[in-house]
Amino acid sequence: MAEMWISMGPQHPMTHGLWTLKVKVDGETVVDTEPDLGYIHRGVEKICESRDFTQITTYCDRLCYASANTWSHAYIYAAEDLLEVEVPERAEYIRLVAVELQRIASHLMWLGAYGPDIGNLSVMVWCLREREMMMDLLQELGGSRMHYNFPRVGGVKRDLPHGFAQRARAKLKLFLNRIQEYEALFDESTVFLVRSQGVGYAKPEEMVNHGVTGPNLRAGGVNYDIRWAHPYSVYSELDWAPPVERSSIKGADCYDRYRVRVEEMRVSASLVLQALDKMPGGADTYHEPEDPMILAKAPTRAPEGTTGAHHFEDSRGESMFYIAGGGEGRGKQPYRVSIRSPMFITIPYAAKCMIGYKVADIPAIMGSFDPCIGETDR
Amino acid sequence: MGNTVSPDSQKSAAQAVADAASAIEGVEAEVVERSSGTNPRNVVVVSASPESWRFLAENLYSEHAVDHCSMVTGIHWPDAEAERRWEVVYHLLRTGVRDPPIENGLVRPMMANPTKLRGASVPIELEIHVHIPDTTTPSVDSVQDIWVGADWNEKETWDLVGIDFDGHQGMRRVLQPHETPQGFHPLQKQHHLRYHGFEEMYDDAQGFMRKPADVGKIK
Amino acid sequence: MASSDWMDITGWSESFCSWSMDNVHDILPSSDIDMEVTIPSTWAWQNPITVGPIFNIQSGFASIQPALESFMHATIMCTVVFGMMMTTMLAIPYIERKFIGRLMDRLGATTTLRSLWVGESGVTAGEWWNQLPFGMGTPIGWAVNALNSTWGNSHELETVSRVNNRSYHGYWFLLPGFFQAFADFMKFATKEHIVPRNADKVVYEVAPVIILATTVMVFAFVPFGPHIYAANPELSLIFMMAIFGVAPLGVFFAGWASNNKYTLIGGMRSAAQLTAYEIPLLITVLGVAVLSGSFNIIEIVDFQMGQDEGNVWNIFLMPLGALLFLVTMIAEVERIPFDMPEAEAELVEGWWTEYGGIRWGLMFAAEYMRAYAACILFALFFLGGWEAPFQHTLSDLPLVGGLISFVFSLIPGVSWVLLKAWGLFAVFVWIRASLHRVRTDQILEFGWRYLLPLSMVNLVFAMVLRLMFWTGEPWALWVPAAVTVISGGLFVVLAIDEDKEALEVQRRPYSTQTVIKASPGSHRD
Amino acid sequence: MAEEGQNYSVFNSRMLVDVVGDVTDEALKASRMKDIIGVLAGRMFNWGQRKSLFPLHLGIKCCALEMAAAGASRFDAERFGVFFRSSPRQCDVLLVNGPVSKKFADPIVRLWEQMPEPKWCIAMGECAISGGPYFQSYNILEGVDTVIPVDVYIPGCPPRPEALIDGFDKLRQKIIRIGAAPDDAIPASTAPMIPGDE
Repeated sequence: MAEMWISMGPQHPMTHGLWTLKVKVDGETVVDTEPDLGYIHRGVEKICESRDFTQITTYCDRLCYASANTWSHAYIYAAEDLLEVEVPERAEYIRLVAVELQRIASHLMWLGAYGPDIGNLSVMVWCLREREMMMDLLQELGGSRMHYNFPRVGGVKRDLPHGFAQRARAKLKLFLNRIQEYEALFDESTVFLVRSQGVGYAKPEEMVNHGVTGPNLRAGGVNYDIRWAHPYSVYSELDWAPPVERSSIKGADCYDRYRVRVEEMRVSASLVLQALDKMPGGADTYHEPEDPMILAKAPTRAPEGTTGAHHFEDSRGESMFYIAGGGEGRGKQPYRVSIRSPMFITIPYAAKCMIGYKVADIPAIMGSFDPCIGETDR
Repeated sequence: MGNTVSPDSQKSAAQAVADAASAIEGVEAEVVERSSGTNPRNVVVVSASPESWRFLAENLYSEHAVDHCSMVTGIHWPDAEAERRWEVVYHLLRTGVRDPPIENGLVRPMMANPTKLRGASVPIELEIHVHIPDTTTPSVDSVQDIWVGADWNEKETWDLVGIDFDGHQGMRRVLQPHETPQGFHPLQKQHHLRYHGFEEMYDDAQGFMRKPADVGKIK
Repeated sequence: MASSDWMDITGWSESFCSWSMDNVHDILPSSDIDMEVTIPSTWAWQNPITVGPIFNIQSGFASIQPALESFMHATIMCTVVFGMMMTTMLAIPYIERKFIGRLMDRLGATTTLRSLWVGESGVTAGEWWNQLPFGMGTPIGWAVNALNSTWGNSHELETVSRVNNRSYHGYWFLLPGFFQAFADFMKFATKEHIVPRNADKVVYEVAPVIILATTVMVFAFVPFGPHIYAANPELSLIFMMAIFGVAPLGVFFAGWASNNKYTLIGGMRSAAQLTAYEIPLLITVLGVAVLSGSFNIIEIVDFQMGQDEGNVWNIFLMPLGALLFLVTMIAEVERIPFDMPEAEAELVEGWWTEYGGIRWGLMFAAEYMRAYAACILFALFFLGGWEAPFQHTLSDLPLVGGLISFVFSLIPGVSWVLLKAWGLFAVFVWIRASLHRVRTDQILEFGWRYLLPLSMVNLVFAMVLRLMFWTGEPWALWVPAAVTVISGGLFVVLAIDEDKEALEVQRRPYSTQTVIKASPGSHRD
Repeated sequence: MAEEGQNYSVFNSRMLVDVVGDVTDEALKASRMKDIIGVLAGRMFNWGQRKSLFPLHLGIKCCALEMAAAGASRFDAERFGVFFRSSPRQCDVLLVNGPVSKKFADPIVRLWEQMPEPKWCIAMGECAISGGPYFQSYNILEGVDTVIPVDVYIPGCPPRPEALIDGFDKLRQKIIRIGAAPDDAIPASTAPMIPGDE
């Protein structure tokens, strides 16, 4: 069979979002790949240069739409670094609850999209059913289903609503034994194991050099995690450890990446439960929105020459914001906002991982890296 | 190992790298302590001249095991003084990630204990500013072959900000449409957002005018 | 002796044809018609010429009457079987949509016919019946208003009309969602027909015809009941299997003709997969034929039902054969987990990406027909066709035996066949909801390396069973019991024989044994 | 009825089909049968079209997740015959659920062309209606109707799955009026139907 280029075009069930993967195919085997991104490039960095610091949070919610909270928090930490603001303890705990719930919702969205990639449609509906539970909790915090605009520079917009802790504990308990349902559907089905094990090898050292971090890296048997390497928030007070998967000799494959994310959901659930128990001032007390317990006074102008940068553990890897202060309005608007998207760097690496495998493995490998195109194209 | 890297071990490691880096001519490095909420963070802030940047990068990669290039940012300072018109900011990380050892056919995962990390294995954070004097074609040496992670970030920086990277293979537009006219780099300060004193769509090959009014269109 | 029940459609149609033909024969004039004309001799020719036949319409008709009867009988039977297949097949998409919806914890389609008069959330099509000429619309208007007042918008109860207003929540007894298949098919019929510009036009049009024709032809040999079949040749099993295997040719044509890379790969995959699974399927079916002693499907079922013949369903005699038949049939009709040719994930829609409108609708229906044929065949070969479960044991019960056997005699055989087929289709849907898609080379490897030898073993086992253990009269009870228990035990031992030690040590129990990656590209090993 | 360069004398099936077609059409029209069939069949096929709207499996941005949530078990869109297909040939509704960038303008027009008639377009979310939060961006078109005609707009960023299902309901209302009797039963205003505003 002559080699031919197939373009898995912008609209394609395999791409979770809009991008094109040009694949050179010899029969059923992939010989060469070339990703083509930029189909939903909205120039968020350019728009942020003419927005105030609070207005930018809404744009950061819409970067990676599957995990809106993690991205708006990543931006807010960088903004607090720029404006030098001390965040009260209780606000940090509330932020941790919001971020970890969002991480579970993001992994559920990934697991739901990974099922149909390999051919099982009922997983998508099950995972979205559980994701609705998480979105209900986040809706109580942020007010809307997907984009919450929840953190503020110096704290959070609102305190936990009444009865939130009790509802959260109930839903997380139900969720923890729902995970066994997914594991039964995935781990005990030989078809899934045969389709995902030994497919898409990636060695940890090579991944770090290629800029791949997060669950994809931890699938290779290394426990590197921004939350403990460059600590932020209150992760040091809680008892947790990033899950690590014992990969195969040739490196992490799709099965390991699936295992790591399922474990990570359990770790995030336990983190939320611990945070609700250890919340200073108790999880059931309620403070008014502007209360100093949850929102510190913060300056709104950043003088010329000041900069703020922060690394953050997003559900897909290491996300980062770099903000140079001193824009228009005497510093009310940033001069330059630069966004590091983990998937913008992982997708080309994942495309290289596919070489040598079958056409049917392309969605399995690409899906296991959990691409989210909103953050990739910014 | 539920807790995190101790700040003082990170500070001493950062100080070691800062001293080694400022030993190179054309490079000044110092450790800045930034507190993000509850945890103090020690960042090695380095400002390097364009000529010394490539040597500094190789030195960091080989001697100090800085194995991860987090981000490359290009900034355009049109009204700064002459030799600081363009700036490229590199964010590098030392992650200390090794391939896990293989014992009797099984991989033993490397579970680093954050509290016991000392010296060269403590993860540190670097922020390197490279200022480029005023030219119409700003360019810096590419580090594509040292950290492959920087490859697509360099492509994006050229695409959006217009700073070129010498020695970069396969430089092309990644985010903007392929038929964007040459020399159009939107993040440069002379371009403004629409409705901020700029009415029509940018000069684009596809000729998209503003949205036609809904006159006479039955919905 | 051949099984039979009161619904003897072939008998009725035969008697009807012969009765009507005899009447026609009697009506025809029986006297000879002498149309002989003698032309007297004239100067041009000497002796007189007689022209024109003497014939008798009735005897002429009598000579062609048997052919006419068989032709009429065949037409009637074909229409009856096709009609029965199409009507009973309507349950298949309904089972698929509803059962997969329930497995996915959701409601599935709830479309009903009510929105014809109720309209969409209060918006109706106005008095559309007034557009009909000659005032024909008024009765429709009355009917619509009557239905509206009982089940529609203008119901006096505010809440009822508000709920009805929504017009898509069907009443439970109206089988909500049953008409979704109708709606889909009617929409397919009204879609524009697009042929890709540089597609191979002739082959593009012929491919759906091949698929549909062969799929419908399969039902010619499938008996729905003891006396409900379109054709019953001596070797009906072989005929049917031959025709069943032709449809993949159409699939390959469709894949090739659409001039689209995805469909080309999809078409090639389906060709490779179906050749890999045709052989184990035929060998398994051969095993059934050997065990039941005949190539005629009706005789196979009679052997399973017959008091004096086998009297044991084949599934208890050949559980391995049943499992093999199920797996190969799923691969044959291309349902998940052997769904590679139209794998949404990487081939957009596989071989039928370029088909839209009625051609795609017909191929969609053809795929359901093939799945339905597979279910009926499984019911006929392994589940004793039109015999009610425990039919004879129940009717031999002391007290209620008589009543039960009376009830069984009332129920026609075709209802048992349909119940078993629909139940089996539910198993197909269950498998579809729980398994992932197997990769193409793994499908082929699984087909050649596991299914083929297993079907050989099954064939040998069937021969041994037939020759050594069968003594002419019904099976001794211990034979099927022993076979089922042994194969059940074997299956349990093999299935859960996890490599315990491997799981503890987290060694990878299932690292793929696929063929070493034929990777001309640079593969980092 | 014959293209140029057609040999009139040669009898071919194309000519026969045309002739027969026209004759029967005239006969049906004369005997008003065409109206009867047209009206009755029209209502049935209209019902068929309304009840099975297949949107294209196209996910641009956040609204794609709300589309997936609408397809999942809590807000089951399949109750109303909405079944996601991934090939444009087999779809009737192009559900645009995100911003259309300049790079995606050509592909989305090609998708629209590949869909067979009768087809509709639903602009879901602010980005598809008017460019949304990115309306000032250098790379985003202000709304999908710069490139393709849109039938139903669903506001919201992202609109809730119920709003999406209500959007399909608005589309069904629009379809039911196709070929309906032009009497006063139909609301006169032809303003765009924004779900949730009345």
